[in-house]
Amino acid sequence: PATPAGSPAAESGPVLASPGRPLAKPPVRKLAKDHGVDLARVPATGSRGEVTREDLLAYLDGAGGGGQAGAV
Amino acid sequence: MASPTHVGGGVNVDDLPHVDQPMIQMLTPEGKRVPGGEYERFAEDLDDEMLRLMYRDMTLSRRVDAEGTALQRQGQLGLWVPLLGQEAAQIGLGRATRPQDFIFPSYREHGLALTRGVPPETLLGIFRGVSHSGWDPQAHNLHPYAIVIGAQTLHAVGYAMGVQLDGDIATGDQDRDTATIACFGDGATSQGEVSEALTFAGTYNAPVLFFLQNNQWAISEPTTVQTKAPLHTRGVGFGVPGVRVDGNDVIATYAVARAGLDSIRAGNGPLLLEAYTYRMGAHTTADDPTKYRSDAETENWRAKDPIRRLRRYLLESEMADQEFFDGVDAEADELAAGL
Amino acid sequence: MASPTHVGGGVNVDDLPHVDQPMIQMLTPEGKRVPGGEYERFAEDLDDEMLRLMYRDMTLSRRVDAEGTALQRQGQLGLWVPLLGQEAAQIGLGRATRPQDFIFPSYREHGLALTRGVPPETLLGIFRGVSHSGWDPQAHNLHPYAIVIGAQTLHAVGYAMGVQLDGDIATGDQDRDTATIACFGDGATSQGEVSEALTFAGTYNAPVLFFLQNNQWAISEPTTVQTKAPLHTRGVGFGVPGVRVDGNDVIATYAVARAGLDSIRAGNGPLLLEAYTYRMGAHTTADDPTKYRSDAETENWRAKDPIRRLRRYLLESEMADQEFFDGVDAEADELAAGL
Amino acid sequence: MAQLTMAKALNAGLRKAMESDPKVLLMGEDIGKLGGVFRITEGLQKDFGEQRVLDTPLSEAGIIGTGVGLSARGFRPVCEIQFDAFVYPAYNQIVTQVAKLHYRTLGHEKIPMVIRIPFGGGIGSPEHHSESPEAMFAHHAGLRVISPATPHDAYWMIQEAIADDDPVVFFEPKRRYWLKGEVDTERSGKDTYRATVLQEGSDVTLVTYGALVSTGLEVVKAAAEEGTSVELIDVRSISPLDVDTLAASVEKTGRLVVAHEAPTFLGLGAEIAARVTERCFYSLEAPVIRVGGYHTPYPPSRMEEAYLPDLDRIMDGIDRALAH
Amino acid sequence: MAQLTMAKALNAGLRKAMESDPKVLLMGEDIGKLGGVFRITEGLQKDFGEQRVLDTPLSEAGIIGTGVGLSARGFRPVCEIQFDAFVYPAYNQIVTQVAKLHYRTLGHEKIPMVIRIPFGGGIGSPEHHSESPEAMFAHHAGLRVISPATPHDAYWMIQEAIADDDPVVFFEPKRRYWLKGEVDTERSGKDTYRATVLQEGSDVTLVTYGALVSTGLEVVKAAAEEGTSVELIDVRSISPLDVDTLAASVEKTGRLVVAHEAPTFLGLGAEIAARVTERCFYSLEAPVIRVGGYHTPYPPSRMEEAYLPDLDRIMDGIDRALAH
Ligand SMILES: Cc1ncc(C[n+]2csc(CCOP(=O)(O)OP(=O)(O)O)c2C)c(N)n1
Ligand SMILES: Cc1ncc(C[n+]2csc(CCOP(=O)(O)OP(=O)(O)O)c2C)c(N)n1
Ligand SMILES: [Mg+2]
Ligand SMILES: [Mg+2]
Ligand SMILES: [Mg+2]
Repeated sequence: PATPAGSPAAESGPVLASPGRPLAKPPVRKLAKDHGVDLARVPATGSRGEVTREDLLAYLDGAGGGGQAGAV
Repeated sequence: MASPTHVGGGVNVDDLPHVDQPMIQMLTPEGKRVPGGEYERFAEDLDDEMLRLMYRDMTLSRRVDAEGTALQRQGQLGLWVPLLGQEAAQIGLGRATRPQDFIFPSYREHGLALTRGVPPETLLGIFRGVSHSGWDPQAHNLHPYAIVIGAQTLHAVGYAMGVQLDGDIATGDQDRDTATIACFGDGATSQGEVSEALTFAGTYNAPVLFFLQNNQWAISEPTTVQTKAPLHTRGVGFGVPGVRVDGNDVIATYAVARAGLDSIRAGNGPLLLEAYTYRMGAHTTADDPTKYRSDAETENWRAKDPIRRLRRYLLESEMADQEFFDGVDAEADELAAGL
Repeated sequence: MASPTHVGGGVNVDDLPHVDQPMIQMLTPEGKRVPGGEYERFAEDLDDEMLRLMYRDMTLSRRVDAEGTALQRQGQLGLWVPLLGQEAAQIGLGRATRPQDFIFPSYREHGLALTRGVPPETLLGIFRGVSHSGWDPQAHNLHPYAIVIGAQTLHAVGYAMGVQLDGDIATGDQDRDTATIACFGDGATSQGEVSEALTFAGTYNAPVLFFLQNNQWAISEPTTVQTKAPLHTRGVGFGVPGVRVDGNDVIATYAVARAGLDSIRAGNGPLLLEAYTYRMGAHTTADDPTKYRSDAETENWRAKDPIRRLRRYLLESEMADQEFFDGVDAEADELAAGL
Repeated sequence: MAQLTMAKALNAGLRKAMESDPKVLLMGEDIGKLGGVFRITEGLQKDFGEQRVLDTPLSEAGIIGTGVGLSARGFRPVCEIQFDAFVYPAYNQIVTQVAKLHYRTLGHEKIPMVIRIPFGGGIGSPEHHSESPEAMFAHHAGLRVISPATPHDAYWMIQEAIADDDPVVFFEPKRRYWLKGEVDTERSGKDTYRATVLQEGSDVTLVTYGALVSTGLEVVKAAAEEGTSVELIDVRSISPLDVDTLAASVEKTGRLVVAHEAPTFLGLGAEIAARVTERCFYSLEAPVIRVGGYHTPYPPSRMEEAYLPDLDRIMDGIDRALAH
Repeated sequence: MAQLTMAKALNAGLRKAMESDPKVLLMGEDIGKLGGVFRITEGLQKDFGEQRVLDTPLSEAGIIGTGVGLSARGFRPVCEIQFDAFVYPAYNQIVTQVAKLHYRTLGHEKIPMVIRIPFGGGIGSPEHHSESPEAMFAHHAGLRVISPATPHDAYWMIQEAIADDDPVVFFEPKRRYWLKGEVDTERSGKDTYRATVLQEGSDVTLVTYGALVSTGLEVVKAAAEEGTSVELIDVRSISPLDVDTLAASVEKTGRLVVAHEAPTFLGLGAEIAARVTERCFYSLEAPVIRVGGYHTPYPPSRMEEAYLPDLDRIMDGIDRALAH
């Protein structure tokens, strides 16, 4: 399900990667968690409809510019 | 058998009146017909034709067996389990059964399977590795071969309990009254499940024949490793009486089995029949008996060959001629060629 | 016992010469001392003191047992397994053993445990639910209680095989030659493992006493559900001779056990001793025997009470007086009070 | 509709099965006059006779092994094993014969046997009376392994097990024998070999079976009080395992806790964890958490409370799942 | 250093153990004159006598049960079960007695027994001769369950098993009996109860044991040709399970494939998958993939190639792991 890429900055109007909960493999979930990112807001391009590591990194790139957005 | 001597008037296998009686024999190794006492009348059906049939059965069994070994050597079978030497025990029993009787075999019962109409190629399938068993048990009244030693004896007792519950004993109807047969070996007698089968048979007075082929060996172990008491006494303490027959004598085996089966079908309860015989070949084609037994022993038993003695008897009593024997051999060759 | 009638001269339990002999008895239910034949000399050690000791043992066992039941009723134990009625069988055997003998009990052997110096509170721990067993088996030459029916009989045979390998039989040294005892019940005889124990005992001629307390019941099942043959004949077909003793007669049990143990230690091989007794109480405190047996039966056996008959004998033969009995009762009360 | 204990529901189910098929036999130790040590077969010998309710010799291998022969003769034996650990003497017959004869005979011979086993702890019994050996049977193909958790399921599942032409190992959660519940004797409403969602929830899925289903219901309540929404599933069928129902739930909640009394090491929880993780890898917010028996022998009964998973330990499992 | 087959290595290990401790006894069917159907005990009865190498009656329960008694008497019995599926008649003794006596007696009684079981398929045998029942033992606390995969390990692990005061179920991968390899008879260099990394790699971890270790080595090569770096681990000890070694590898590679001949359903792979997933959840790039026997009875031997995991099926498992 291709979804229009939402700007990570746009706090409102989350776009779900799938109708249910966002899909992602555990390390990507971890990465999102570590960066304080709600996976539901990350556009998913994975073949299973999941948020891939690349999706998340792209989202983080967009979000933080310098990538320090979620640094804990 | 020298038995342990304990003080007092207890029960001891040596005190059993019949324990040391020689086994029942009606055809000597030399092919001489000797009277079978109380069992004689159970050999009445054994007219010329029947004896020739049993000769044929034994010969075909042996031929199929030889072919099994040959096919294994050629790599066509993964393994073969020879019945060599046990033809009389199996054909004697098989021909004493009635069609409605149900047999629970072990894994060496090729002769019995033949009497139950299982095609040899079906049997071979097991050893070819294409099936674990190949026939419909109900169609042949023959359960699948059982490899886990002794397990089938309980199945037989259960089946016999079912026969009893169905009322299919002691009706006097020859085509209805049913006996069940549990086949097992001397080695198997050590498995707890075999004793449990004796227990259930005793308790429920189940119409079952425990058919023990004592071929003297369990792979490399002689019967003395399994027991110090003669095996026909095994059931005594369970309330299952026992009889020992010369299992290389097809006439005696037939007669004693017939007597037992008739009695079982009449509702007289279980019986253990020890067919005293010899595994003339290897345990299986994977086995090397020279590792554990002497040539002298094997030679000694070869003199008791079950087929040769019947052949002699048939010849000498003129119940069969060379033409007959040639015919049987031809049939055997043909059977083997098709395998 | 009416046995099945099959044709021919086979072996049958009824043909055993001693099978229907009454069990060995040396003290009647009325407390009368009767001669024990060949076993008489094995009662020689039973002087006044020894008989009083056995009376005491039986009384303490019964008192501990009653306390077990009471404590269970009070909720202090999860369960109790009463030995009520089997005191003579256990004390007779226990006192016939030598210290080096090793016993493999079942779960009802509180009397035997007493003779082996296991403190009753340790026993109670099992039923309190604080341990599965509480003692060092080597310290008491008593294995833990065994709950899986029959399993311990194989352990006993293995231990006996070890004794034999160690050369601790037939040396003539009273403090060295060792017998092993396998305790089990009438119900247990149906377990395959018990038959396997008989098999191994026979094959290795193991110095083991199979001590079968036939208390007539396995929970709700009478012995007739387990076997049609008398249980002292169970070992016959395994080469293990059998003897039946009045298990409510502590003198006979002692003498016959003593004879058997001496003989086993001397290297004469295994023996099965059936102590014919009665489970006077429930199977366990969770059981309700009124569901499956008659008061008449229980009453009948109450007349054969093992303790009462010894008490009568001690009184009438003036081997003990009221003071002695009072003393024993006081000791029993004290013991129970500490539980 | 009737209010019955699980024990009475089983008894009624057995009675029903015996009434509807004369080939159904009961076999076991003390099941006749005594009606079984748990009275599950109470009254059945009286009503159906000694030919249909057999007190057998004390031999589990014998019960199962003769049951195989009775099956070959066309009967449908329902074999009672008195307590869980006493099934082991029959293990050989069950796994090498009962499980395999249908396959061995190329489908010719069916073994429509039911093996009833009261299982699990919590009733203060001595050693060997409190075990949970279900995984030891489920590992073998050819056996169906099921366990009812409620009187209603007990009533219906025992009948379906008996009607099944394949062998069924039927585990009865013995400490729930006295649990009362509604039994609809008109209709089951359920498929014996499928899991049921007993309580819908959104935060975490709790999967269990047998005695712990009751505990699971308490967990649902306690968790709700703490603001956690638990979806409770009773697997009912251990083999075959209804992975679809479990996976659907986990895809929704993202978290799974599996609880059983059997040791976790190679217990059913391991299989569920492996399977669900494979199916729902991208949905899992947390690894599957297993709450079960320890890798020790079952302890003496005074210690069983510390051994058995209970409300606290399952709540803790849920917390561990939620901590991710 | 010597080049030995696994069969000869086991024989040498047994001989060594018997030489160093007179209490070590061998027991089993046909192990004396014949030297066992696989000749593992060849020559030992001749050299140590019938009192130390016992041909027993044909009763597995008897072998193990008398072994318990011999243990109580101070012996160290090494019991041979002729083929895998023939262990079931002894299952009761093993799980209710051998496994539990140490605990039952509060540590007073030790059962230093070794139960040798040739296991697994691939040699064209009839029914019951090709099974992999290891999970059925590992589920029970109180038993150590181990399996050597090389002649070197066979030589040392059998000796360590015999020296161990706890009971050990020793699974011998029968189709590797004729596998030759270097045996360093001077030093083992390994701890029996730990897994070994046989090949380091970076893309995916492959865990296996027994006969499939050899296959695993082929997989490593074949995968390398395809550009995949496989880390191969032989667990060696099934219980206890050396999770640390597995977890360390998976934390590095992010992917795990477990292969064994036993059915995957409730096989060791399930436990490894559950445990490693719990430990390495955030390191896993893919769910743990299990490659194992199907949930069917072991087939007739002509079909066993289709049943047994082989290079292709394991490679496929690796592909499935890498596809995530
Ligand atoms: C339970 C079990 N244990 C071991 C074996 C391996 N085994 C196959 S045949 C055999 C010997 C059987 O001897 P016996 O009962 O005398 O029968 P025979 O082979 O002589 O016909 C053994 C040990 C087995 N099949 N099953
Ligand atoms: C293998 C096994 N099956 C069933 C039971 C349950 N059980 C405990 S005692 C008992 C009856 C035993 O009877 P018996 O051997 O006569 O001993 P008794 O209780 O009379 O002393 C049964 C069936 C058990 N403990 N173990
Ligand atoms: Mg034999
Ligand atoms: Mg058994
Ligand atoms: Mg009893």
